[in-house]
Amino acid sequence: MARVVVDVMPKPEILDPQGQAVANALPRLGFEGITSVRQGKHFELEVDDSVDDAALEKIAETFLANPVIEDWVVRRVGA
Amino acid sequence: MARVVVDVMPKPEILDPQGQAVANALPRLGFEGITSVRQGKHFELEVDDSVDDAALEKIAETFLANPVIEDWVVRRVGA
Amino acid sequence: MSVRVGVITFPGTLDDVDAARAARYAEAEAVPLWHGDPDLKGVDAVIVPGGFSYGDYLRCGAIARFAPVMGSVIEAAGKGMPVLGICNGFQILCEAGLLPGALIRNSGLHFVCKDQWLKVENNTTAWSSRYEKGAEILVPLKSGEGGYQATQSTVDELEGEGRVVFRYVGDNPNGSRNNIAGITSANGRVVGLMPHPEHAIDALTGPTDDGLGMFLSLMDAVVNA
Amino acid sequence: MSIDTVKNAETTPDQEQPFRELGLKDDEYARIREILGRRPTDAELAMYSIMWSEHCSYKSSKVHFRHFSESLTDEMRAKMLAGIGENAGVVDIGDGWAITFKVESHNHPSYVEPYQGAATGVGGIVRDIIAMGARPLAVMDSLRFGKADAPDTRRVLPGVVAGVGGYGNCLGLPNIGGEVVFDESYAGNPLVNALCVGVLRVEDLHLAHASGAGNKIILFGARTGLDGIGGVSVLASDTFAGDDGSGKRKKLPAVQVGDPFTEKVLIECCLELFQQGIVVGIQDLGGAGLSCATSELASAGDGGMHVYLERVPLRATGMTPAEILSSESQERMCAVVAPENVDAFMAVCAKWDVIASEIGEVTEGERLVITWNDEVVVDVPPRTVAHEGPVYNRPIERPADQDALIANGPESLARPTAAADILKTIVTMAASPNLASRRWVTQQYDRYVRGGTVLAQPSDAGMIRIDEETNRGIALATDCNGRFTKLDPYAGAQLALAEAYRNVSVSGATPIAVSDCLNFGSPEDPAVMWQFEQAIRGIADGCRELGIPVTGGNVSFYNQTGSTAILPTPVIGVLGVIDDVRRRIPTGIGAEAGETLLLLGD
Ligand SMILES: Nc1ncnc2c1ncn2[C@@H]1O[C@H](COP(=O)(O)OP(=O)(O)O)[C@@H](O)[C@H]1O
Repeated sequence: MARVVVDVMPKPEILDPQGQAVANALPRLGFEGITSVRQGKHFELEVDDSVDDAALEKIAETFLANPVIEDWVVRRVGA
Repeated sequence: MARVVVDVMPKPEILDPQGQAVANALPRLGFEGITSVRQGKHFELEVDDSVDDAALEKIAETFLANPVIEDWVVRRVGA
Repeated sequence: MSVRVGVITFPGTLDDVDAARAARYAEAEAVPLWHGDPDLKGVDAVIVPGGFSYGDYLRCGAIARFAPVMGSVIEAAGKGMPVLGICNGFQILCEAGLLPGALIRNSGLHFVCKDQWLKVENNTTAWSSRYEKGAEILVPLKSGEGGYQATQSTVDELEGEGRVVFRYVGDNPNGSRNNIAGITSANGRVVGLMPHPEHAIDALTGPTDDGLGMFLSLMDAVVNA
Repeated sequence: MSIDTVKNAETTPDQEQPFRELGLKDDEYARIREILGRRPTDAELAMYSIMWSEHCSYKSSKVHFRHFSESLTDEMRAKMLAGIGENAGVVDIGDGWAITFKVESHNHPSYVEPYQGAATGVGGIVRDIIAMGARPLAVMDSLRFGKADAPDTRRVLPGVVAGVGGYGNCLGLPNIGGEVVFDESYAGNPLVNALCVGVLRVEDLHLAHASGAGNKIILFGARTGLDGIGGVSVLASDTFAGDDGSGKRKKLPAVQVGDPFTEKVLIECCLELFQQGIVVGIQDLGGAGLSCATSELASAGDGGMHVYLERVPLRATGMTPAEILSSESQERMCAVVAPENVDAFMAVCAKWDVIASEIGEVTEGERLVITWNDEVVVDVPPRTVAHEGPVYNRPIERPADQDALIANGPESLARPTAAADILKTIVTMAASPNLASRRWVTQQYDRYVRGGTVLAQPSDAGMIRIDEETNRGIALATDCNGRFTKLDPYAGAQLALAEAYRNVSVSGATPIAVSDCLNFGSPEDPAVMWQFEQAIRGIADGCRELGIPVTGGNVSFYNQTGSTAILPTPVIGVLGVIDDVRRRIPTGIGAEAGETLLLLGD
């Protein structure tokens, strides 16, 4: 068994209303010095050892992320 | 300037309908061997060097995460 | 000849009854299609209705687009069958690659339910021929992820080819690029829009009956085909 | 992990049990021992403590419900198919149609976690309606918050509204009305009351009971997890080790996360099951989870029941029987099915991808027996759990300061007389939180879905067409003014009733039934009990006067911060019928020039 993390983020040129809202709210809450916030998704998968990197990449590209608007990163993390 | 990542995940004992929906869909799409999926949020912040770890922790706890149902991890990543 | 319009139900679809009713109001026969069954039952056109297929979990439409019925819809659309995606249906058509771009969270971050004015920009599609170009129609908009987004080149292409079918009038309700409410495929047969024409077919239960024109347009498209 | 079995309980009669931590009084615990003739097992203790809580047993309010039954006339009974005591009231509205509706509170959870609290509040009331055999038609939400500019209101209000919308919109139920009220008494106790209305054919009414020995008990819907068992986790501490090995489960949040998609699929699945006529009895799993569903089904049936707890599909590992019985996991239902129909039942569940498990059967005899891998962990007379809990006649006393409160009338307030001052006052009032536009709220709710909504905001009542052939429809309104009710609970409750009645009438419908949600402070405070008793009498007398029955509702006590109770808030929902929705009367004037304005009443 392995643990895999996939982070999916809106592409830089795509509007990110959620990140924007967080960034705008922070100074109002008294938190200064945060110049930008982007919000995406974080997936944690438990996968059998039979699942190879190519399969993981495929899952991320065809399903977890929408390549039209999102970028993604797949990482295996220590067990 | 520093880059900070905050990952926010539903607590293990809390229902994660989204992760579950993803997990259920994978075999239907022909992806076998994924035994569990949890879905959370991934934030990327650009912060001034003046912002210390305590402030980041506070932002995560009071704003980015909902401590009643979520756990979170704050990490500074290489610039 | 009776025109048969298929209406797909996915787990979590909500506005299928409304889409079927709208088809009947236009005197078509509404044929229920099930997500798990690739059989299109010989229909002349397909409506992918609104709602929350699979709860909108992951991304709106991301799970539904893999349903067996969608394979058949993609194939039929390739041969020119008229397909209409409303709200979640629009999201599914984008995820399935039948229409370009994607729909993201509303810029205001809230679900918005309101009566929305739309301008008809293209009346040459299978679903908009009954309207006058430039006409303004009032139909309900109800969605949380209705912001139309695409790369600049895609938006330029859509605008250049006149493929924006409906545009929001007045304040942009959700942050859509260029106030885009609905678009069409290159051949004008596949149309997707966020607002709900099927909820504007009778002034008793909707703000107007302005939406009926879309279903009547389809009748013309099928009968004249 | 050692499990506390009945056998074990018999041999260790003196083992100490944390009944006080579970909210049971000494005499209540003594009564349980007396009923069982031994000490309860952990699982039994969990069941009794939950089912005998104020929330589930109505122990402080029950005695006052007699005002409702005593005021019933034949006219009021005529159309009532199910009343107080069922999951929701049901009334006959003609043409073979019946309507079921109910208002319920989810106040405390919405304070702890506004989004999920409100969302699961909607989810819970919708399951009550399905459990009557009905298709849910619409929802309404009646909300109360602290002052609009209070910091905590900024946390609670957006979350609650997003939760009501997030869940209801995803289920495809139009939201056809509600209220938003601000008053500082609700600052630490927001009120989130959700109403659901459903429709069924008269012959399809399903009441919750488990009858017919040999019939199977099927649990279907979501898996059972560690949700909302915060209280019961004390049981894990001294008897057996939790799964983290430390001998104690870490404190769990008493918060449930809703999964509206699962509920939507569950609704469709149930409707198909009803249509096939293969459900003998059905019960939703609400706050008290399996404890409630099994004991209520068995108690209302004609036999006993055997449940095999190890067959319950779980979401967490190492759950104990007490935890499984107490879990508040959402989106679950329990059905009673004849053995020959089990396959058909399972096929419908499979079509909708709904997990279903046969967890037991109706038995001869009168006991509810629950086993865990062949060991008996519960063996009780089900009525003692579900229907024969403690009943209290709490002390009642009119507050000493009530007269002073009434005497402090508006006479002493300055009144504007000059035109400019009157204008200014009107503008100030129109902009005040309690009168301002509710669009920020209502715009987050889908009011169109399923195409039957004839009236919704900004109407005084919501209206839904239920029959597209005949255009028959129903109308609903909810109302309450807590400030009036505080001044005079009897008259205030009647004013709420009268207002909801009027709001339904002016839409063109004829009022026929009432559901109420009685939100009050602590029943242990005699002044609160006085308010409560007065309000119930007010409603009962008012209903008799108007000739429409209370068919169901909900009581929410302990809405207070420290010793300060909220304003007494008996929210009244009135249901009306209209034979032809095309004759509805929309709210508003000025549609045509030359309209005549008439003022009726004084
Ligand atoms: N929480 C809510 N949910 C749904 N509808 C609401 C809610 N609050 C108010 N509304 C609707 O908004 C409209 C205006 O509400 P309100 O200002 O309370 O009206 P009124 O003062 O006439 O009772 C009504 O149609 C009411 O049903």
